[in-house]
Amino acid sequence: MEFQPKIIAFLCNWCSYTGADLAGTSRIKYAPNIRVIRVMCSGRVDPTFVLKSFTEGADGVLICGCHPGDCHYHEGNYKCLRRYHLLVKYIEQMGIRPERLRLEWVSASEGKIFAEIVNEMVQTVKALGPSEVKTVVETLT
Amino acid sequence: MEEVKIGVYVCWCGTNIAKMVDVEEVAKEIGKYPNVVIARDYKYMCSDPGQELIINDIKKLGLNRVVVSACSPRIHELTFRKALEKAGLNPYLFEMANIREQDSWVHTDRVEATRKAKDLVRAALHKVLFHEPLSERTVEINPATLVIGGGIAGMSAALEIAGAGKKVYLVEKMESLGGMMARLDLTFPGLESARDNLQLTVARVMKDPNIEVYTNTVIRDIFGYVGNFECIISPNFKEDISLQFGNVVVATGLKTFDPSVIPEYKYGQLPDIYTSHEFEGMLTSGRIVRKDGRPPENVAIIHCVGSRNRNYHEYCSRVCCMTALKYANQLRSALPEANIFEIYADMRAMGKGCEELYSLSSRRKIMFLMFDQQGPLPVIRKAGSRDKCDYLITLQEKLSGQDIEVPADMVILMVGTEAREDAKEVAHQVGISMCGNAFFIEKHPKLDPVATTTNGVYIVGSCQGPKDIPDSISQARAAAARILGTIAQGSVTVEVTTANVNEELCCGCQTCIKVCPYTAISFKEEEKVSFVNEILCKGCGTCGSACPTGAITCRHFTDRQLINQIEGLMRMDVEPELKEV
Amino acid sequence: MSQRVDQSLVREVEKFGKGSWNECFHCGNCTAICPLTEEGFLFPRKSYRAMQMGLKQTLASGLEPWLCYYCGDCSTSCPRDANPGETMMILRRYLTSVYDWTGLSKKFYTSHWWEFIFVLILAVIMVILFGFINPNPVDYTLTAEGSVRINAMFPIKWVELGDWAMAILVASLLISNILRMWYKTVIQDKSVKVSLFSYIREFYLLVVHFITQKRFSKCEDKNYWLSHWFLMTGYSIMFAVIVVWLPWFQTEKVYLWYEPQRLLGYYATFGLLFGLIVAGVGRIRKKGVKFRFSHISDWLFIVMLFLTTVTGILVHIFRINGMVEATYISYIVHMAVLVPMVIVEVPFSKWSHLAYRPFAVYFANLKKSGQPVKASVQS
Amino acid sequence: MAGDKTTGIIFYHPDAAFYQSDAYAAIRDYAAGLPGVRSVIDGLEVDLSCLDTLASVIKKHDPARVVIAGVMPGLIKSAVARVLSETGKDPGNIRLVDWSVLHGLNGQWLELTKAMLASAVAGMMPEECLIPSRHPVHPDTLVIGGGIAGIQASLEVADAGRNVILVEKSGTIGGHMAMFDKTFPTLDCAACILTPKMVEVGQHSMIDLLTCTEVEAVTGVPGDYTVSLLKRARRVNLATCIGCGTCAEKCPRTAPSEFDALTTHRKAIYIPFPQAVPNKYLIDPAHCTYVENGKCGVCVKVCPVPDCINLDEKDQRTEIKVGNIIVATGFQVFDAARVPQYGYGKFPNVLTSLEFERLVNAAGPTGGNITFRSQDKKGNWIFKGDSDTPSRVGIIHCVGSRDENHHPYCSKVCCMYSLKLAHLVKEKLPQASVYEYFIDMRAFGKGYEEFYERIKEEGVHIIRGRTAKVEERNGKLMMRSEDILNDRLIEQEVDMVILAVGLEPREDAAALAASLGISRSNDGWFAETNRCLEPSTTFTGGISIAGVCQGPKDIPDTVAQASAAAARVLQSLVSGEIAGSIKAVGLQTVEDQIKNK
Repeated sequence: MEFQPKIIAFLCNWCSYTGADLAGTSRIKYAPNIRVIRVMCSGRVDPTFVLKSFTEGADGVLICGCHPGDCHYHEGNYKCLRRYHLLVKYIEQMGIRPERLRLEWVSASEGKIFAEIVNEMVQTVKALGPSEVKTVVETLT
Repeated sequence: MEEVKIGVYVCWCGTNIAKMVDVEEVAKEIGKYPNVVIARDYKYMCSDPGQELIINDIKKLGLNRVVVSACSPRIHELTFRKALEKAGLNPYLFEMANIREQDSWVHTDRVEATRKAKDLVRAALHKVLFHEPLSERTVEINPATLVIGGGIAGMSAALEIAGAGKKVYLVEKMESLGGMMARLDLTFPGLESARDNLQLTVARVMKDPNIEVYTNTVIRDIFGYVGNFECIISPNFKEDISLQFGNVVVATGLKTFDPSVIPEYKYGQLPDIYTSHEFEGMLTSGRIVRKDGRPPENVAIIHCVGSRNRNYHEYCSRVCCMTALKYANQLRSALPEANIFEIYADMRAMGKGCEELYSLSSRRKIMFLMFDQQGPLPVIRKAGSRDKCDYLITLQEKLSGQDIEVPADMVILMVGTEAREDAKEVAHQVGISMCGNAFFIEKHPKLDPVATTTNGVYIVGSCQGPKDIPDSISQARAAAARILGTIAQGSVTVEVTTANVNEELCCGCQTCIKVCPYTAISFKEEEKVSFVNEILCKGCGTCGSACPTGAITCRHFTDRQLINQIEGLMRMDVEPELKEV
Repeated sequence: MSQRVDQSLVREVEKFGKGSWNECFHCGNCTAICPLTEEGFLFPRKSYRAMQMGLKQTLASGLEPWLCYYCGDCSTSCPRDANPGETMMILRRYLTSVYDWTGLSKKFYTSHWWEFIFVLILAVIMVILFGFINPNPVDYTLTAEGSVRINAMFPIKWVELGDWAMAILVASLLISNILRMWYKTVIQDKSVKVSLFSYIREFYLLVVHFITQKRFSKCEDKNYWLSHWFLMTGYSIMFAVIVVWLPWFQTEKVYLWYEPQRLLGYYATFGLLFGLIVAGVGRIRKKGVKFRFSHISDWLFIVMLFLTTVTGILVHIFRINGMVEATYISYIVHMAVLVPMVIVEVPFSKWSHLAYRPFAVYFANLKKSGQPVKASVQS
Repeated sequence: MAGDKTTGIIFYHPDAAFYQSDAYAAIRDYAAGLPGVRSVIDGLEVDLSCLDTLASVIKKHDPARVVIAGVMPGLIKSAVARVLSETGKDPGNIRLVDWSVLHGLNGQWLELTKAMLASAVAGMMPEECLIPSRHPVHPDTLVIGGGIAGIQASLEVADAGRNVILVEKSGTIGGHMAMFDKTFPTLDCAACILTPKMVEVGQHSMIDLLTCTEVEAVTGVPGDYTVSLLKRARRVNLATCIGCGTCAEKCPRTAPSEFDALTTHRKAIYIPFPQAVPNKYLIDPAHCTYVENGKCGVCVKVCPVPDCINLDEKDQRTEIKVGNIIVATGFQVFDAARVPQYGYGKFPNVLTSLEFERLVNAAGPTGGNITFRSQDKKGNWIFKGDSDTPSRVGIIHCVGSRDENHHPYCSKVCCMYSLKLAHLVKEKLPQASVYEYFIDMRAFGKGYEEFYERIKEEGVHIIRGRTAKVEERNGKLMMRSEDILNDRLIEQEVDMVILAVGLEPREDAAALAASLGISRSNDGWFAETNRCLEPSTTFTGGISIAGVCQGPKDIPDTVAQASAAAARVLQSLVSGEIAGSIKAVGLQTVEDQIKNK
């Protein structure tokens, strides 16, 4: 059977979650490997959430926020962007492929784009195979 | 310590969910988890009997947590919270799993969709374990209102509120009130005098003791929250004044499309090509003449300039068709012998009395020619000396299927409308969002067309999307109704999912203060800890993820809740730990 | 090559009848409801459109108005009361004038006075010819059967000569107009090339359509077809026997009822009367859309044809009953109505459709069978 | 001062016969006698010679102001403006008086027309002179009609803490919107967004919901109306009914279900639809055996609640006092059988759009399966879930709308809902072909044009050309249309035809208008006072109109208008004072107003 990755997505309530809902109301189909967690703002995505997701065995983590300048809370998405850059470096050092973590801007009207992003990411993660986290944990312990 | 008792409800939504997700199986599987006292599936959870089901279970089974797995929480979270409240349970001891918009509607494999639904419900189960009762707080409403924009929408909103004896601050960027309507000669479809109707409205605004008008004024900054806003304005660009108010009406309107970017129409290159707004000026002055002073013998009106075309704007500007019919009639009267050509795509004469005006225009010998607004567009060129006209417009006429040439001495371009350049700035000041076309987004496209996701901020008129005068006025009054309602109530409930600081854990690093976009966090010098002003806090949670010691809790989205939610998503075989409240 | 739109054409066509030129918003209902319209010859909407836009060339090269028999379904179901059926009628008048090189057709259609005066002059000429210049005195002697010796009063030779002269005049006018029609609609249409063989092969259709009018029978209401067919056949037979076979038809001898002359005469008279009464009563009552907007030229045709028929019947009755003076006068009146009618109506006015219609069907079939010369750009 | 400016008056009326009428004579005499009036021109025609005549009159009398009065006087305003500017006058001095807004105000028409003329001659807007008196206001508000407009208006007023009496003729609120499957262009399901609002109305402490109730008569003055209501017997006790449905299960009689657009059957004791508010049963007296002949009463026997069903309950009349009235009575759909060429009623698979909304609805008769109509045992044509599905569906726009034979006006929503229906067919039956025949595609609102483009991309065949007729040929339906843009004649064989029927004023609109004393436009919709500035007020004080009963509109516009009507109510309630009727302002008062200015 083909490898079916599990990807956790953190979506901000105002743009990206609404965008994902729009994909639904527009019946745009995408891969079922994504599991969404709603947060009020991408700025709420604590690095520990991302790391927790990986240690729990997620094969990928997607964070979506409003486009730069469109944040409902003015600049939460910029905060998120900074953390993202650090996180990418961090997980790489831990031995997790950086492609497994992705940050995207999805507005409330971009249901189609959201679906495309999910499909793309699922493809990428499928190509990478199951998460390296198990080996990482084994090496560490 | 009370035992946690969870009720799980999986909705069919008719066939919307049930078609792609085996809801019965989901309910069955989730029912196996400890603490889940009851797991049901039902056709329409949002319906009265559906809600009744929850209420009865809470009462009979003593549930103290509820998970509903149905549509997006953006649609029905409030509905179910209210149901909990009715059953005497705190409404925040509730979580929704979105298995419609983000599951059944977007997947095609029933097995995978069902698996996903189980994961999502399990995650909700894990999260709701840690939910805490939260209580809503109310804020006093300042009875004054700020209206941004002195066009017909802004003035109508102001008049409606002031008519109830409440204070209104009306701020207009330009020197005088009136906005777009001030440029119009007549209105459609009744061909009434726009000027008289506008002057009447302006006079009423100016006379109303409850309206304070600030023209030539820009808003420097707005802060505060519903019921208690404050802004800094600088009238005539002089000294700054501060105003306090409880609600904001945004009525900033729109601007017209610049046709010079369409090469086919040669606007700005040939002299007698006018935009619809320039033509209104001719109508007002009574002089419909070419640049050289001669009245035109052939006038062509081109529709959909910048609208309904992917190269410019995909949307329809809604008012141009009727305006063009109005022009055709005015031209017919002023120039009884002239040839009038109306070059249109679809005749959108859909308001009350509009189709009748279209039919009347036909009878008045106006030639209607149909073109494809998605291109190739008609091409305007200079006519030769033997052509007996100034310009020739070549186009493929769709109703006859022929390539034709239209003589013209004057061309009127029915320019579309677009969002103003400063829309983004306004959106930021008041904290509302914009759609792809830069129009402001309403709270709900159908049932709440004037409210926004920011409490106390309303959008009315064309800044929300192109619309005609009566529709703008309706919206303006709709916002007024909402505002009068809150003023009449005297208070409004505010955000409960705010952040708060555990002073024992706070190390006083002040990182949270730097990241807060609302300056809601301040530093208590004496205790050396941070403090959150919960009225200003909008609950974004940025401070929570920045706090190095975990001193900040973001209510309803706590670290513990979210981490548990992650675990719930991933640990499909592990049963949730038994927790105590 | 793009054509120039022209609002003046509407004003021009308006002179041929009161239409509602701009009501149409082009929903296409009329074309879709028409039982006669077909691929390649879509009408009435497209003809309406060409007229509205002032596309003279398109209009002149179109055969569509002739393919319409005016059942009126398009007008009754038109959502804008734009009367496409009546518009086709008016366009037929307009096209008649377009084909007519003398310009008289246009004069007759656009000015009643022109038509009346022309008819009157011809009538007076006929009265003078038969009543005053006629060298033969009134002959009171009756034939053996007791009927009036009509050929003695009006020498059949001269009358026949006159008939032939009139027929040749009228026919040459009509034929030259049909040739012009052919040139405008077939030759000038560069999109299709018609082979000589087609001309021969399709010719029988011309005859079939002339005789049967079978296209008309496709219209929803078959009664109109029937009465029109009677009218047409009656007219044609009468025309043939009094112009071509006059010496055979009009003799001193009164034929017995079963003899062909008598039978043909009676059939033609019946056909004419039946058709005329249906048309006349319909027009007076304005029953149905097709009769709602009768043009004065329609009335003139009906009245003159009716008078011709009635006077013809009178001549017949008076003659067989030996009423000499009555025969004499009624014959002159008959001629004074018949001749102007033929000269005005056949080449220039309403009657000409008897020729244009079958030719239009013929030409249309030619075009259909022809080789398309690279279809015009059409997305 | 009004009198020192000279005025010329031009009358304009599209019907030349009007100039011969007594009414015109009265208006003309009055106008000629107004202060400052120097010249009166009747019936200006727009042609060159008339413009010359006008120029000479203007040169001769040199009026400082020109008033154009009549029906749609704006039509000739540009001609007058041209003459004024060519004779060196200021075209800004033209005033328009359009008395067609007074259409339907039979008694007061002449007085108000004179008042409008007098104010225009004085250089004022009618609104500046027709100032209604102020009255104290009763705190309760009556909302007539429980569709989305009535619901929104009621909630708006009730949420402000004011008492609302919501009167609905049928057994439940929800109106037409509750019957729809999805709403354009976002395609969210109508029930999903409407039912919460319905529930809110049902539970609101400030809303007194009266279903099965009609307004019979209204008396009183603005701010203090006495309304007599006719409460039709529901025969089921609203307070005690638990909605268990045992009665309906056992009821022996069936009747076509109004909620399912008569495409299925319900019992004579029924709940209109599962999410009805109030969610209680009611008895349809037209189909109840007991009501007919006193025999039966099965429902009473099986009802588990004592005394809940009272089959002998009689209609009742009550009177209530209110200060404001919001009329939100909505519309009825055009009867498709009036267009015989489409064969509705003759061919079972020619449906109206409303029937199709029910058919495609997941909660509808077939559970959302698009199936053919089939005959039940009694021979009635109904929808059943297990019938065959169509593979080709045709949709015809503008049925009954934009048609001089029926309604000349455009129903505004049909284009968009037809596109939506096309999408729903595609969604449920991806293999099916959909053919949509339109005249002009009116996709006007926010996101509508984008929706249209999307439907085109989904592969729906969208054809410009009105279908002329639907015929049956070899057991299939055949639609005949001209494909205008492709120069073809189409005879399209389909399995199902959907008629996009237009909206029309309700049958009882005239009677209601009469009892409320409000006027109707000539197309039958309730009339507003000023087409430009006042979309929801009437000439009668304290009575507002909202939603489609004022003219066809979509849901967002209806909601906005309903809130707007509520704004006017709240304004009076908050300030404690209400404006009286404009139509009651006497001519004398207007003349005094002008003198005082």
